[in-house]
Amino acid sequence: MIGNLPYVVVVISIGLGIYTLMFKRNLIKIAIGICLIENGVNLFLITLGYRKGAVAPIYTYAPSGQAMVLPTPQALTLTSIVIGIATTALILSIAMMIYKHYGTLDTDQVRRLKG
Amino acid sequence: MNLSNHIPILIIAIPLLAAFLVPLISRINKKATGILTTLALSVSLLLTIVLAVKILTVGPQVYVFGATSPSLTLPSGLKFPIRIMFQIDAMSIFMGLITAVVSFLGATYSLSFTKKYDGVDKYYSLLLLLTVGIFGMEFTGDIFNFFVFLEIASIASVALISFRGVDLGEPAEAGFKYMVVSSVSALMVLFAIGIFYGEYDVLNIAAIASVIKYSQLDKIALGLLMPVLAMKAGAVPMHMWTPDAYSEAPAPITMMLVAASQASLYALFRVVFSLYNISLNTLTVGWIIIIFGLLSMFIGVTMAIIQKDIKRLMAYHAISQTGYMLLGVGVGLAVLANPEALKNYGITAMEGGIFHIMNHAMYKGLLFLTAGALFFRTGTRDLNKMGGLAHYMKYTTIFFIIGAAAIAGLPPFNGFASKLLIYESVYKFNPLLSIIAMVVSILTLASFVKVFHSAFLGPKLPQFKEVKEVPRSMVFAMAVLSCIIIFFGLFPDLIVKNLVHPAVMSLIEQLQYTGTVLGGM
Amino acid sequence: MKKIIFGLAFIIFFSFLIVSAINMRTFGEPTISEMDDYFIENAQNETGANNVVTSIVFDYRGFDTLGEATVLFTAVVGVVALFRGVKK
Amino acid sequence: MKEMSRIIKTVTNFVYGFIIIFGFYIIVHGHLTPGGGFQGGAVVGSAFALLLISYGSMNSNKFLKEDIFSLFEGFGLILFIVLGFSGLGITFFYNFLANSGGWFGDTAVIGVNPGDMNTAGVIPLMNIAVGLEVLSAFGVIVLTMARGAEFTKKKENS
Repeated sequence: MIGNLPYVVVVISIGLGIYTLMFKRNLIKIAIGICLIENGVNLFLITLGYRKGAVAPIYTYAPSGQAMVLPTPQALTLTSIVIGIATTALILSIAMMIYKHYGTLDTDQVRRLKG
Repeated sequence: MNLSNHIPILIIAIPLLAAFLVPLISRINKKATGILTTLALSVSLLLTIVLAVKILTVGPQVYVFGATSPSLTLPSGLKFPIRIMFQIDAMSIFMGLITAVVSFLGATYSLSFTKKYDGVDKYYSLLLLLTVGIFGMEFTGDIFNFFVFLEIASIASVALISFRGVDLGEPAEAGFKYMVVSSVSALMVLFAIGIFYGEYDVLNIAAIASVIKYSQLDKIALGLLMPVLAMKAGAVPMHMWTPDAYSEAPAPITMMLVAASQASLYALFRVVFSLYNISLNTLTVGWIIIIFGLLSMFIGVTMAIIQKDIKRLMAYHAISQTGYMLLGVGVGLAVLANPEALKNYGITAMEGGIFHIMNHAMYKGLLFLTAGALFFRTGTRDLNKMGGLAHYMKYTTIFFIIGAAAIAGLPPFNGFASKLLIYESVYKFNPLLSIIAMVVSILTLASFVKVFHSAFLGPKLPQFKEVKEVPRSMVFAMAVLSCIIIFFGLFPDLIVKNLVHPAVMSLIEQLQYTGTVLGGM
Repeated sequence: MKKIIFGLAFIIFFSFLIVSAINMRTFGEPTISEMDDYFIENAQNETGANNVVTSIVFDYRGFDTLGEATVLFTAVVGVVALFRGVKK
Repeated sequence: MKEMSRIIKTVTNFVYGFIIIFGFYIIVHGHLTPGGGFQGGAVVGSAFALLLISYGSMNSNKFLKEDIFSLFEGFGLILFIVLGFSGLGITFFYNFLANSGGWFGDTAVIGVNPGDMNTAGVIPLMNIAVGLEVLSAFGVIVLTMARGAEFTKKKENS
């Protein structure tokens, strides 16, 4: 169990994000919740690639003879971080636009679309 | 250099290059952007048709990026692929044809429809990117690549849904909802990818399928992937974004959103059939999909009847029609482990479900385009404010009748052909399901009769005196869709035999899917 | 009522995550690493780059990177389109 | 956004050049050291954000031009996809320059080595293209959102 502690951190981060999405009523808080989930997932990917006592997979001036960590999760995480930036930028812009039209960020008051 | 080997990538790369060029072109000439978009998408449509002919005659195609040859999946003695690849079989190209037709017609329709908008270059750029995203989701054979294209498609659709958000609050609100839904679902897909990667250390779908063990973790991955993809497809317990997004987007974009949600549906089928296949407890999972389908059919149509907004009404019908596809394919999945029942009625049910995907894209696209035409001329979407429009808009009226008859499943239109396949095969599985499907169909007809009556019939209204027929490019797009609907309705056997049946077989036979990548097994 | 449904969904989802965390392989000891070992051994030879991660990002999975750049471009176009009516 | 105090502006004047140079170093050395187009582009983008917040959105319009950024963005993306296309003689995204002896075509020393700039084929070129795209994308996003924030605030007061 103690070996799996990093996964537990991942789970807590994702769980907090989902909690924020479900129970908070502020658009900015919802955006923060999405960022929390995203960070949890990125952390999960990076965690998968770790190998005990290994060095970064770069040959320039690397200490010779040591194992290297798995490189693929790092590439995947890089991709997903950039995608996360794009998502966050768009979601914040839309929140700003909603604030401009409705004058509030409360989801209970931002509800013209119903039924 | 033999270009015919590179068709799979050209289908995606040409619209992508055009999307990058459009902002630069608009600095020189604003009007050229629309023409460039239409041109790029028509090239893409032609290439898709060529590729479809090739796949249906020769067999599944593979395209490996960056390898020394496009079909070299396993370089020198490896047992697993290391590069990203496109893996296009009959099912993928079936979806690809839908996307190509819909995106080309959407761009043509937009030529006139976007006259009132400013910032048209951004609109066209996003439209091209949305097309690229949908194509990529359907063609890719790599699970992480699927995630990337899912994000492209969802970010582009969010930007297009909230495109009118500068002046109005509702589009921004719908865009926010869709953004939250799609980013959460994409992140859950990424989590499932992480689980697969941690367990098997491969990212290729076929390679995962060949080693999958259906352990506890695989069950959790399925439990994450299935609801999330069903949510993106607009099935009922998680359908809250669909009416908002469909009704607030511009009409051509709504048509493309239908194709985008069908790409998620395709991904759901791909996960269930090609990734897990027989290792699943197929009866349970099949029934889960059938229940999703039943709920979607029934709740969708009942919510549609009470709507006043024409596009919102059609959006609820889109949910209800998604139920038919889930029902047909769910029945096929439930009997997958039972060869006799599969041969008896399972394959027919799946043919009905898959054929319904294409039919739905065509007639629902046509209906959304007619709604867009009404909005273009009258400036309202409220059914209570419309009336007597048949006097002014003759072509639009005819197209609406064709679309409404097709969605209600009247012969000789295409909706009838696929619904009949579903009814007769589902009846053998469980008569009750078939009866529910028929009742929903009747309710659909009732709802569209109401729309027709309140929008088109009645006396001439004074406020619509200036209304006239929509411009030529919009009529062209609607006419092409009507022709496709009538053609499919008149010759359903031809389509089912040549397009739908190979698609169904490529879903069912998992060994063929993995064998394309990993060699004969 | 809505809160109860949301709470139930949240609990189910959270238990999913907990179960997956417990079942995951031990941290720091990958059981299968065939694909990554191939990259570590051959990336320098095949692409000539010292940085294995860069050679994956731009060579082995270069198409992903094109998609990623496209996502960023899409977001930029979306943001600019959203604020297009706003003058300086 | 208002401009900030004189101390911050002076420090910004001093620092932003170094940040930009560091970002370009990361971009160009992407195939040898940790980093690459995205990371370096993000560093340069942060220098633009620093300039924007210390000078305020009104004043920084004089030296940060959205038009030029969007031009560079399109240019970087087109360079990237053209590099992909130019491998089309073999496959899309084929690394046609690696180990060819020409530009960036030296054969790398296998194993641990001090690094040679002239290796890795199209990877350095792609790094530059992506770096250009990312830094200008960051510039456009930051500037546009600052402009939008100004606008929403005005609405609030009136």
